[in-house]
Amino acid sequence: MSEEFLKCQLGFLGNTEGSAYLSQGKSTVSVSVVGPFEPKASKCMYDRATVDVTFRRKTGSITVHDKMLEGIMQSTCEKALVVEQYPRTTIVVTVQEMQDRGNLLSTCLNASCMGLMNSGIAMHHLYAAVSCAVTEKEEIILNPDETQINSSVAYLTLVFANTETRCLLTSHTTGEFSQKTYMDCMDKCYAASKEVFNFYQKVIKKSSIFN
Amino acid sequence: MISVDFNNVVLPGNDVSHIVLKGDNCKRSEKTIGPGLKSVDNKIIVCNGGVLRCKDDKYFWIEYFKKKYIPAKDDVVVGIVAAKTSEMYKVDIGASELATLPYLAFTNATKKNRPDIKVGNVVAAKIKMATPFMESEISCVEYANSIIFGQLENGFLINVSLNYALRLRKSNSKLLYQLGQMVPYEIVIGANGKIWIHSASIRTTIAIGNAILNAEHLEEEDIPQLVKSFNKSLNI
Amino acid sequence: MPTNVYRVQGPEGTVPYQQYLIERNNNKLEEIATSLMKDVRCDGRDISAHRNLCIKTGIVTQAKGSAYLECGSTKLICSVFDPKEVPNKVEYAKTGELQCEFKFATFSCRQRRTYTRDSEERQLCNELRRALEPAICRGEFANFEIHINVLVLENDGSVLAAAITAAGLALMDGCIPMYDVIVATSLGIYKNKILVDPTYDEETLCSSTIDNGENRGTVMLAYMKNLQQITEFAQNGSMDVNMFPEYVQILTNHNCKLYKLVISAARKDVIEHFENENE
Amino acid sequence: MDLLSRQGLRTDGRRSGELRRIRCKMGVFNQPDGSAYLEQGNTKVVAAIYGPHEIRTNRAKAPNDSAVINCQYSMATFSRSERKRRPRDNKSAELTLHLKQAMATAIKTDLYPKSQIDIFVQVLQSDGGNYSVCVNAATLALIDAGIAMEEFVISCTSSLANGETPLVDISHLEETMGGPSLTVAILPISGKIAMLETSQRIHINHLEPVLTEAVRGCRYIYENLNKIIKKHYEEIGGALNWGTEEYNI
Amino acid sequence: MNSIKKNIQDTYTKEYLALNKRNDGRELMNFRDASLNLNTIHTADGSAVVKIGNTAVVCGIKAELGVPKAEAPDIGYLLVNIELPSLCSKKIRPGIPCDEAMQMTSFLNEVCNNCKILDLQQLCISVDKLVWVLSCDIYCLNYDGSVLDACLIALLSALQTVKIPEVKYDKETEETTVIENYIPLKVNSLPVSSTFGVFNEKYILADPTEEEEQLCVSKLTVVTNGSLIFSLHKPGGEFIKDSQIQNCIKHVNNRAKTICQLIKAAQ
Amino acid sequence: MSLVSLNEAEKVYIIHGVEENFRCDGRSRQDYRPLELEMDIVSNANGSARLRLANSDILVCVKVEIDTPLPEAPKDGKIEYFVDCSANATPAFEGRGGEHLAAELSRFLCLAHGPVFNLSKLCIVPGQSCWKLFVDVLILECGGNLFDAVSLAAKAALCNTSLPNIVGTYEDGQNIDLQISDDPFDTKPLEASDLPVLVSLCKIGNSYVADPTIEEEICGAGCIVVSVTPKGNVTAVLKKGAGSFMPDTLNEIIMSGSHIGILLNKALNETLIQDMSSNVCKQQYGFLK
Repeated sequence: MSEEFLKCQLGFLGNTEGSAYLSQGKSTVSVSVVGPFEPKASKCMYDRATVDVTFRRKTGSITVHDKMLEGIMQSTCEKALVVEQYPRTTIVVTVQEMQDRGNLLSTCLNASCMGLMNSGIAMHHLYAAVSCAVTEKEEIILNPDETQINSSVAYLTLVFANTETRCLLTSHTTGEFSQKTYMDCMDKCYAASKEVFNFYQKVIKKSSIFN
Repeated sequence: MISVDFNNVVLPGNDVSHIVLKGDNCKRSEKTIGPGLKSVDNKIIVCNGGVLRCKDDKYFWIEYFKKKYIPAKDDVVVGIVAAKTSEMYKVDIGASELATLPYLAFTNATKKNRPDIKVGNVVAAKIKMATPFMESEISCVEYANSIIFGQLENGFLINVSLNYALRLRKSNSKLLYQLGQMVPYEIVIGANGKIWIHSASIRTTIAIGNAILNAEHLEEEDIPQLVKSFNKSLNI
Repeated sequence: MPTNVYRVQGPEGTVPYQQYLIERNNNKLEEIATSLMKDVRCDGRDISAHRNLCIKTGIVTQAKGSAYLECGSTKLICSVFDPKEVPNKVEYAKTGELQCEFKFATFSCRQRRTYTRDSEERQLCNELRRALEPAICRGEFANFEIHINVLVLENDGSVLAAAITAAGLALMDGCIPMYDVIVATSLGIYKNKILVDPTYDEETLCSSTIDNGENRGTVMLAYMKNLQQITEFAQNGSMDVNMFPEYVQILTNHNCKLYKLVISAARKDVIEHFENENE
Repeated sequence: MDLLSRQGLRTDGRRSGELRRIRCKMGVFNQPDGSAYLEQGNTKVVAAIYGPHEIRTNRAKAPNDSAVINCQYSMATFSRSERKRRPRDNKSAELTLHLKQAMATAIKTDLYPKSQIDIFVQVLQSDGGNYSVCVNAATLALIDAGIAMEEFVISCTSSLANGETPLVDISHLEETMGGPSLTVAILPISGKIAMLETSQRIHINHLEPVLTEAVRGCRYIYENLNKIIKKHYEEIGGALNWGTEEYNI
Repeated sequence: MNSIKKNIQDTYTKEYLALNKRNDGRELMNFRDASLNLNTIHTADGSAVVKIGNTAVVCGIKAELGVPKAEAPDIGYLLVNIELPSLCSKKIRPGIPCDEAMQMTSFLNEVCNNCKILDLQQLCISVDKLVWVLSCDIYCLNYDGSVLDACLIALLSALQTVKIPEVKYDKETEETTVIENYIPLKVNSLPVSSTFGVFNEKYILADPTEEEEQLCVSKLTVVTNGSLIFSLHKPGGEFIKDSQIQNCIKHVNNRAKTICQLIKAAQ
Repeated sequence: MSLVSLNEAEKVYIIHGVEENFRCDGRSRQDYRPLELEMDIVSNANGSARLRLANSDILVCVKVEIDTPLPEAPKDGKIEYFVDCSANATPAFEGRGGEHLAAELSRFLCLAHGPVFNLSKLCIVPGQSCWKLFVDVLILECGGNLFDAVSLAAKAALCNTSLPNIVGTYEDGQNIDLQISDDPFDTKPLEASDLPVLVSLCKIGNSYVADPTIEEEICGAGCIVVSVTPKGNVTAVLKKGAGSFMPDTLNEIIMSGSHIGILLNKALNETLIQDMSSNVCKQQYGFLK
């Protein structure tokens, strides 16, 4: 996870509470978070906030596969936010795909985490998504590009929280792999997720000098 | 991981109880933890990414970039009247719900001579009661040495982030003082990031507003330079 | 406007392979027509015999009341949900509403059906609602609505009659207050021959447009035996008007026979309910 | 095939400055509060007005000191030579919006606070200039419904034939084959423009003649409609009128 | 997790989970038994009904002829769609399919493509001109938890019952003739999916019912054929440790063996 | 449909009126309100008719296109019914309001005309090309009893329809090109005189009423719509509303429905013949009358 691999800009959208523009390798995603506001009567829960994540493709047409990715993002964000602190409100996170050159899911998850951090909404923990490809010869490549993904036997995306002990938050896999390779991928991705957390720290440091 | 210490960047999920409590000699109850920190079964966890601050070892909080105002008691806020009901105004103070301002919550207001404030007017008020479970209640009753509350006629309203509004309210900020020397103006800075400015002519009001907005990301030393350019633009 | 694709779509213009076997299909129909002339039906039953019914209630545990009904090889399942508030409703309605949903599974007919409702399903849904409305005490749940959903798994003729009977059973299983048990049967009329409970092929024969003056078409009647009230009557195809009293008479007799069958199934259901109650 | 022959005649025999024949009847239906039928050449339109009645659609956003104007423009599926799949599509949604803007300039909405006025227009046969005929029909229907209006809203179309002579009140053929076409809706007495739209690019110094031609057309239509309405009111006003005559000029 | 759900969860753990049991008497980690019957629908080319406990699912397959994709001219189509009609549970509104149905459809299509349960070459009649389009529609009749497992079993057993006629396609005259001898499809591998409900950090329940599913924070779905894992899908929610994952995978392997025997026996 | 609301007293008044066979507008139980029919209103259509039944106003227009027949019925042409409830009738029809009624009307017209209308008349070259008829119904004003008005207008329009002659067909391999005669008067009329007409009978109290107005429909228990051909055959029966019927009242209603239907058909045929013969210098009134 070399340095120039992740590039991010926070707070670039004026009228949203939080926004992040993250590019991971060649895929870029922009996220906007509109903070706790008055919900529709039907969706409002009396003791917590409802979190609503929508995922938009460039072309705007929503296929069945995008609904799956949206479901994964929704449950990952919902777990990270302290929803009890904002009762009877709605938090809307909109993830917009700007360019998809592979690893789209991990880019979206990392961007949504940074957007939530920028929005100033209380969070239990941060989460970092890392994806890896497994080739025929059982080697594990981190952050593969498109050619490596297509030629790989399996392609995994794992998400970890920044708690001390290692605990898996989200796992989405395609292709076939054995249990052993799954455990090796977990170790590798957990190590890589530490670097993502460092990247988060650097970005927050840069943006918090002025306040 | 960068060491977790005061005036240092911390991330949500970091455990800062060992720094805050600093050994067990002082009791846990004295310490008050402010916004950005949460105490979960006797551990203090950070829940917003920002800089850990502490003030004479009793108050701990995290300074983080925030735009959405969460109502807190005894804050001075500037709001726009959104609706009128039979016995109260509904005021939009930028929080998740409209705040309620009863007719009688004005200085020496009685049932007879009610204040006539129309929908869309700007109001300065103090938050009387704020809980996450109910919409907050504000009041314009002035007490001892408070600023004048109530309706703010004509003037100009701008929105800034909450952190910048906090910095401007601190008395030692030179910007407002130097602008005041150039041209006389009135200003009310709400804790909810809404600033009301009023001066003799509309041109100067807008100039002051733009000056404040531009100064958000400037260092302290090049503020005089900004004020000079503001003065030059006003004279022609 | 983003085009929203809710399902995995295949290529346009897919053609069922049965289309290339049309001549085989046509001479099968002629065969049935000739055998009908000799009062022999393709599945061997007499022209005035109803296909045997297999009824099972309480299939869908998530719903308040449900029923699965097999009439010959027509299979359908119906579930009823308890009265709920009507979303965004303004004025107060004295009688409760019935929200019906009638759907053919895509694989249920010879020709593959679409996911969205087409005009035939909308028509059957209206007829189902009109058949059930007089039978349910709608005054009991004023300003509320009941959802009745019917899903047809296999369509082999007289689908609407089977759906109405199944819906009646599901309502009873769901303890919804009703004036009387509702039952329905349908007739196919082909060249002045009256076929009770026609199969899918017989229905296509009856609704073919050969205008040589003979009666042909289908008649469906939903009946409440104790109150002797016809709650739904739908007829299609050209028939002489004086034959109607005879058709109505045959239909009411068959409904009474079917009534006994449905009552025994419902009674068995209640007894079973009390047995595992005091277990 | 050029739209204007050498002797200055158009394909349907009119001169460049002549308008199509106007025939109309007010009070065509008796269930709506006001209704009108208007024919300009072969474009036939029926308009109906319901209101001012209490607001039914989206009660929350209604301003509490003026009336809400709610319009719907729809074309019959058989109105054009080749059949139209759906009576209302995106194009008719756009024309509904334009119709609403044009009529809102003339109706005195502040006289009917907290109420809604429905204007429904149905094109029975379309031979070009549909929008203009709809605006004129809506004006007639509003007058029939007795709703307070500052003045008429009259609309007319005009376009440019082979580069220099402006044609007024164009037909469907001239709309599709001819040059850029311009639709204008004006308040004839005060001369204010309620709505102006051009179908494609038009050169700046062509704009002036085409616009004045269209405004002249509007004034011409205004005089005709004025005469018809006066006659209509004499008839309706007079107790003796039981028979129905045809009002054509 | 709002407070009502929290209290119910606490009482549930106190009464049942502490004594390592569940409210329908099952152990924490054992699955409900599955029942299966084939070829129930004659109008479909292949059909199967599967019941896991109370959850009932019916799968019907219709074979049609279509034009192949330009970029893959020699393979046919296998389109799997899961329908959650408003018949099967009270929380589903009639109208456009709910998000859960779309997510399950997408997951099942991924699994079918991952482990190539069907060799799509055998669906090709003439390259770039005519291929078979198998549209498999799975209707859930009773939604009582782990619907996805039932759908996969129904799909596999229905695919085994499909018989498609032989079709000749003449390139020049573009004539298609259908010959009446029906040949069954060959299914390569039998993946089995099993769903776990992650209750809280401590407890994971196998094959949760609808009631338990509402109390669980998130679901973990593992698809395997006994040895290789085809998909390990956990969409967010509660943390799980490595030991819990290994424990789940162990149970999933012997669940897969039992289900494979069931499908082979029913053929 | 329209915003007519009645209180209990008015309903009782109407029911008693029907008992004494003297309705509130003076008609007896079997009488129809005045009908007015006008043909050939729309110029660019192959056949059109406008019908006014008291204050209902229906405009039907038939357009014809060339289409390829369905694979399973190569020798039959196609016919498609489309009903558009324009918002002119009532504000309730605005946007998608009138869609439910329109779908029911078009579906029932299709069912009623199906058994009697022989589609093979529309076939040009079996298996290759055939005529497709679009019957578009536009409801401009609805004053109750829409089913009768729409069916009468549709039958009149279909009788008025004329199909252009096909001069020659050239077959080269797969595609066919048809040479249609461009002389607008070289057409042959569509033979549609044996189409059925709908008669709706509304059950009020324990007797029934033909041609119900909106008020009578509201206070009626249920409505039976019978589709009757000129010869008296019944091609479709539909029950509307939430009421239920005794078997013998049902038979009685269908019997009298077919009698009324025969009379209605005879009256329609007379006007059609009278209209055909006198179309030499017909003055077109349209809405201007």
